[in-house]
Amino acid sequence: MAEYPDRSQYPAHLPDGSCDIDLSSGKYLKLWQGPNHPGITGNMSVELTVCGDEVVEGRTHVGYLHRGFEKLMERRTFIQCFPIVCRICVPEPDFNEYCYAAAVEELAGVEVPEKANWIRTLILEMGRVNSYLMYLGGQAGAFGQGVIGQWTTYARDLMLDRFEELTGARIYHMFILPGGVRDDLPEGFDQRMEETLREIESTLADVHDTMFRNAVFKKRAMGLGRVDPAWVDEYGVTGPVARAAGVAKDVRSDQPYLVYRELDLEPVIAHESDAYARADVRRRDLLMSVDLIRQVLARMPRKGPVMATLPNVLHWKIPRGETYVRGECSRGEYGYYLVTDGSGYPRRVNVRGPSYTHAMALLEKLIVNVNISDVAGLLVSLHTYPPEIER
Amino acid sequence: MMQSLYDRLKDRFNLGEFTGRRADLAFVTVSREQLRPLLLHLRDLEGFTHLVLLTAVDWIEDDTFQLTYLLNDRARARDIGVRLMLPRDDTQMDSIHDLWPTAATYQRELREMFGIDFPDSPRVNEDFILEGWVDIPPYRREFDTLRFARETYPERPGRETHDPATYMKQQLYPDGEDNG
Amino acid sequence: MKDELDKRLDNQPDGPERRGSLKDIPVREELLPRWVKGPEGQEYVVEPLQDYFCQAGPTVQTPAYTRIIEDLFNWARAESLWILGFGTGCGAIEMRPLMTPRFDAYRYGIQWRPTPRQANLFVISGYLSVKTLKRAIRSYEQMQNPKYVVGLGSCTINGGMYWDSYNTIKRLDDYLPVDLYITGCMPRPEALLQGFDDLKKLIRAGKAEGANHYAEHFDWYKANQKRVIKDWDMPDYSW
Amino acid sequence: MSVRDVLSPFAAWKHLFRDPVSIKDPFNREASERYRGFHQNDIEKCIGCGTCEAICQNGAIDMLPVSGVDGVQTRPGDSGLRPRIDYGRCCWCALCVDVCMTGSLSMSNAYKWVEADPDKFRYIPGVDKKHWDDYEHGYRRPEGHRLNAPERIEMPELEPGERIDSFAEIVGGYSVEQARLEADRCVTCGICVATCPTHMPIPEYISAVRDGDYEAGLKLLYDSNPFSQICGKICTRRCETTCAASHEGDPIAIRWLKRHITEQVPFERYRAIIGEPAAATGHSVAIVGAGPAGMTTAFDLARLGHKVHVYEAQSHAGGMTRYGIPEYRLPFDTIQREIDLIVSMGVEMHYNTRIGADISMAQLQQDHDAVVLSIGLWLGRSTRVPGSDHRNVYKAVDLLRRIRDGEQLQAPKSMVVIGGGNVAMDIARSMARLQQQQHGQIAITLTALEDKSHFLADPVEIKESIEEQVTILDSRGPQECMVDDQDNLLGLRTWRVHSIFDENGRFAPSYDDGDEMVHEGEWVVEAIGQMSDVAILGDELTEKLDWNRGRIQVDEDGRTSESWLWSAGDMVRGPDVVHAVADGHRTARSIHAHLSALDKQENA
Repeated sequence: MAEYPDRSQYPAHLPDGSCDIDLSSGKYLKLWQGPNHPGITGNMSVELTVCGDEVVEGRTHVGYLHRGFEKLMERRTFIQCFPIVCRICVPEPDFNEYCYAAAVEELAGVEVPEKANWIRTLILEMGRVNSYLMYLGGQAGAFGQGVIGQWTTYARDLMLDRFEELTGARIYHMFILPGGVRDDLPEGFDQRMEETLREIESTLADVHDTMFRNAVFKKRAMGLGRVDPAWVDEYGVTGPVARAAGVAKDVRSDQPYLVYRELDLEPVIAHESDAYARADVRRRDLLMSVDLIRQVLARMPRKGPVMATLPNVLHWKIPRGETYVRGECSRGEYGYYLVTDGSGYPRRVNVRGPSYTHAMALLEKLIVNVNISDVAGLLVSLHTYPPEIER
Repeated sequence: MMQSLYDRLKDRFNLGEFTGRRADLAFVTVSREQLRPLLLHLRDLEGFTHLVLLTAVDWIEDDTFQLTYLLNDRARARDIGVRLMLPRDDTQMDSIHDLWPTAATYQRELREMFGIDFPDSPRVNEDFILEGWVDIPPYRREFDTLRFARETYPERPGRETHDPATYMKQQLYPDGEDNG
Repeated sequence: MKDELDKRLDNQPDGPERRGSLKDIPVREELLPRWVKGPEGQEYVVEPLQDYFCQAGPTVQTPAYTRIIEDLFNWARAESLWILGFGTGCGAIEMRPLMTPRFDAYRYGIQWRPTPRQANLFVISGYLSVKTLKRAIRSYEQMQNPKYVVGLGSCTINGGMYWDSYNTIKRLDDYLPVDLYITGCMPRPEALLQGFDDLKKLIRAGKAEGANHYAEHFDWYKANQKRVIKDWDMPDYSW
Repeated sequence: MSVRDVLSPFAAWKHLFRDPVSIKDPFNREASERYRGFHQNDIEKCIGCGTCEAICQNGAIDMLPVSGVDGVQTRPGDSGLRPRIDYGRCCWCALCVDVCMTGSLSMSNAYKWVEADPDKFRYIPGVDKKHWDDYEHGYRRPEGHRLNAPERIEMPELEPGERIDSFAEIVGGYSVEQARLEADRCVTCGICVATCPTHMPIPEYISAVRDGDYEAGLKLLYDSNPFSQICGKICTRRCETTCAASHEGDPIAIRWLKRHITEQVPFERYRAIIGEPAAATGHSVAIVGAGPAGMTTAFDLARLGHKVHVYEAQSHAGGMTRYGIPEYRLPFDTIQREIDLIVSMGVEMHYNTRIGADISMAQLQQDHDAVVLSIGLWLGRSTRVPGSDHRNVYKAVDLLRRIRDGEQLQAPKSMVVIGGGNVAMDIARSMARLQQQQHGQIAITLTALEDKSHFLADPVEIKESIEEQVTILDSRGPQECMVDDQDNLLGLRTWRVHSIFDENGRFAPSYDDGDEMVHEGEWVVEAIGQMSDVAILGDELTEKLDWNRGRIQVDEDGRTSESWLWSAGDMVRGPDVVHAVADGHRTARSIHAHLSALDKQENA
């Protein structure tokens, strides 16, 4: 048996702080995780350089889902952009619709009816529930627990049924458009929603027992991918990742939009800042969303219009201006930077998705010294979604 | 709130146009030399610790790129967008990855999609989103995505359409007159 | 579909380069030949393009000698659609409900596999960016015969809502042999099940001949693929 | 970590005996009621305006001709095109449904479509039959959800109380802001263009209003209609009846937007915008009658460089617009500016020149290369009921002319008007003003054969007449103008109308003599139609010309059987300004072709 060098000595650090990785030395191996890999959320890849079974360097590669939304929007009228924005994020498309609509409304000076704001809040919270449910299944799956995903996908599907009856679509709802929302709640919606919420709560109780109180999960997730609170600002960390690091960063309470000012909510935080804490923050946040949905349905006005009167959308021109509108999605701060130039088309739209910072700079920092088998778990624990990065 | 901030800043920095957007959001233009000091000042003394985004707008008719650095001050719930006008023929800009490490990603994207260079920014010349791209940077205004798509990716043939008014003219009064 | 494709093959203009000013794209560093030192100190040359890939092209799979046996094969193939777990686009999100109890595709003999070697059905779940197209081609070519491709969503048919995007292909059948299309944006799980059911019928009838078509018209497909993948830095056939 | 963490996951076992949650038959699961599935189109309701195509951000919709399918045909108000949708493009956003102008387009909740041939995913909803055509559920545009404002911007007008005692113009005209809002409602489909007799580029000039580019708008107007100022006020606006917006809301106020353009451009600029006429050709054309048809012909021919002489029996040009339409609808100065503009193109006017009396047709034929006869309809028709020859039974056209000529009519205390057209409204409302001025009260009864929904008059006219205290009685057939033994007119006796036409569609009114009414009136005014005074032509010419039921027979370009004589306007087409304008263009084109042919002959 040959003598293998002690891998803890590798890689050596160069004076500028980068690693000295000499592939031809035979000590390192390049390993591509993705783009087709079950442990990858969405379609991206991580180029791992490993030494033994430990990662010494990771590089995120994105662009597999790049469709050039920001360019396409520059040649679509303001109303024509509305169906396309939701495609930027599949698990939680409504934030695109809301942020885009809010930015357009602000620059065009459109006043949204009160009731539309409540319905928008309802939809965003429903979307958050969906996104978290999908995350929980993925997070458990990444650590080898198949059953959680079976449960949460079922629970999410019930919520999709509510989406379908409210918005007329399962995934891309295209319901929040500039000026308001398309339609009112259907007959008997509250009751069916309550049944769905109960089902989700019961699923979550099971998830709590089998996942969060599971020795395997705890063993693998605790201590994995610890985010230093100081990195929150340096790396533009937002959402549950920041909240799990003890920073109570939540746009819903920091800069309340829509009707959040009128709802009771308290940012969910944790301090351990590892994969487990992040999962737990999301679980508790999910429960809060369930509560918020109940609050919205209990308090929202039942009468009144849901759509403002728009100018003829076929030749709708918006005066020159620029703005930024943000919201708190399940992964963190989602925002639209919209620039108009007085024409009928946006001059520039820039979508700021939370994964942009999480999956790139932050992941590349966290991934060093992680075991190969935990890479998927770490990646999922940042809850990234690649189309937000490349759009 | 934003106006008072501007009043404080304008004594220290040579600021350009100030645009108050909302009570909690304003944009201000700054020169290239003053960008770094201004960002530092905002970050360290005014509490704008969170770099929300860094992106560019192509004002091709003015021959400039506008770089927008959007900063957020969570404690006071306010945002400021710092605008910087960059001539289109001199698309080099100083990197700020040492202020916010995450800026390197944004700069890489700007390099690829707008062709704005940030020397010294880590891995700025690596492919980011595109792969094997051979045309001009696609987010530049002069890049025509529809034309490129038509030339590069064949569409399914067999589509034709008619303009209602023209079609009605053909059918009802082809000589420009009708006799009804 | 076959006839239609054949017709288009005849009308193909010569020369893969339609845009004049292509820069020369260097081969990626990791694909260049290099010296590698083994753990025991011995040194040897690795030429990735030569060493890691097979040089032969795909071959047409001929049917079994007798009709009965071929029918039996087709029945077996139809009843075990193993899908490659490669979500190429947004449509992949509707796979999850299919994999889980609510829609439960497993009861119809459909399941998902993590690697191309174990899969015989490639679902192109929506638009393909050029970057993904490259991976999709490689994944497809690594799949074992008989294999099938289903185009999911309108963007595989004629570009869908990305019809004017500079980074997505518009018609999938130019690059991969598609056996079946399911329209929708995105198609619901029920529509996918319907599609899989229709595919089964096609397979049973012996009409899902996409892979053979790919083998027969390999050059045409390659020319199309190379026309959009400007930095072709892989072997022509990734088997 | 504790023992609990090892045992707790076993809680999952409690699901062992739970009923499965799988959907038993996923192949036949119906989508929700609002689901946005495959398209449906009510092709009889659809007008092929192409707004769905315009809004589709995927370029998924083509407009294709389907004429002949299920009675769809290209006709005014329907392009005969229907949308074909490419499901290789569609993203099911339903913007097309939201914007659909007629509400014909909707979506069923069908969602399954699998096909081996990718070219099959294109279809024309409603024409290419699909199994979901009759689906009951699916996405319909929610009530009140509109992407363009359905209501017209109200035109500022004088209130009835303010306008009743004067002939001041009622309509105030849009402000720039109002006009822009109204122009904004237009979807630029262009369906209206085919309906407009003179095919004005309506979407283009409405776009000019939207963009505030009034000079470009004015150029578009005058290239197709030299009576744009006048039409901007009193056009019968048939375009608005076929406006796509009229199907689910008010039609665009096309007439008022035209008016707005003419008001926004200073009159001094008109001439420069319209441009100089072409170089003189040496040809000369005579036009008899300075009405819209004659003056349009004159304008066109003068711009082409021909010398035009217009002979007019009255002291002013304008024809019926000058002498038949009351001032509160069309002020004199508007007409005068329009005429001045046409004259400035080099048209020579000969006023107070009556054919037959002052100059003969033979003389005109001799002096000019071509002659246009556009003498309009100036003789009022009579009901010929007993007593209608009484001196206090008037023709509406005669009265209107006298009022517009400045005569101080002594209005009767009460009067009856017979007729339900615009002329009847005009005389009723004019006399109402005189009554108000002279007696301080109004007593006018208007009777018509038609029921209210079939009145020929513009609904706005009817509404405003009622506001001005005219009593309107519909379905009344005049039987007698009642005269007492001192030969004073007492009023009109009418019967209720059963039906107006017989089963062959011929005019043959039948009455219910049990329902008789007597309408008191010192005067009775007949406003039931006009005819042309063709006696001026002289016997010789009358003999030579071909006639068709009392009208001069013309070919489709307005040329009579005499090669030098054209006829245009109301006398050929019936009473309508914008038709007369269209006719003028047509005649001018025909004459120009004739003159060009003459030139060619000479050169050859």
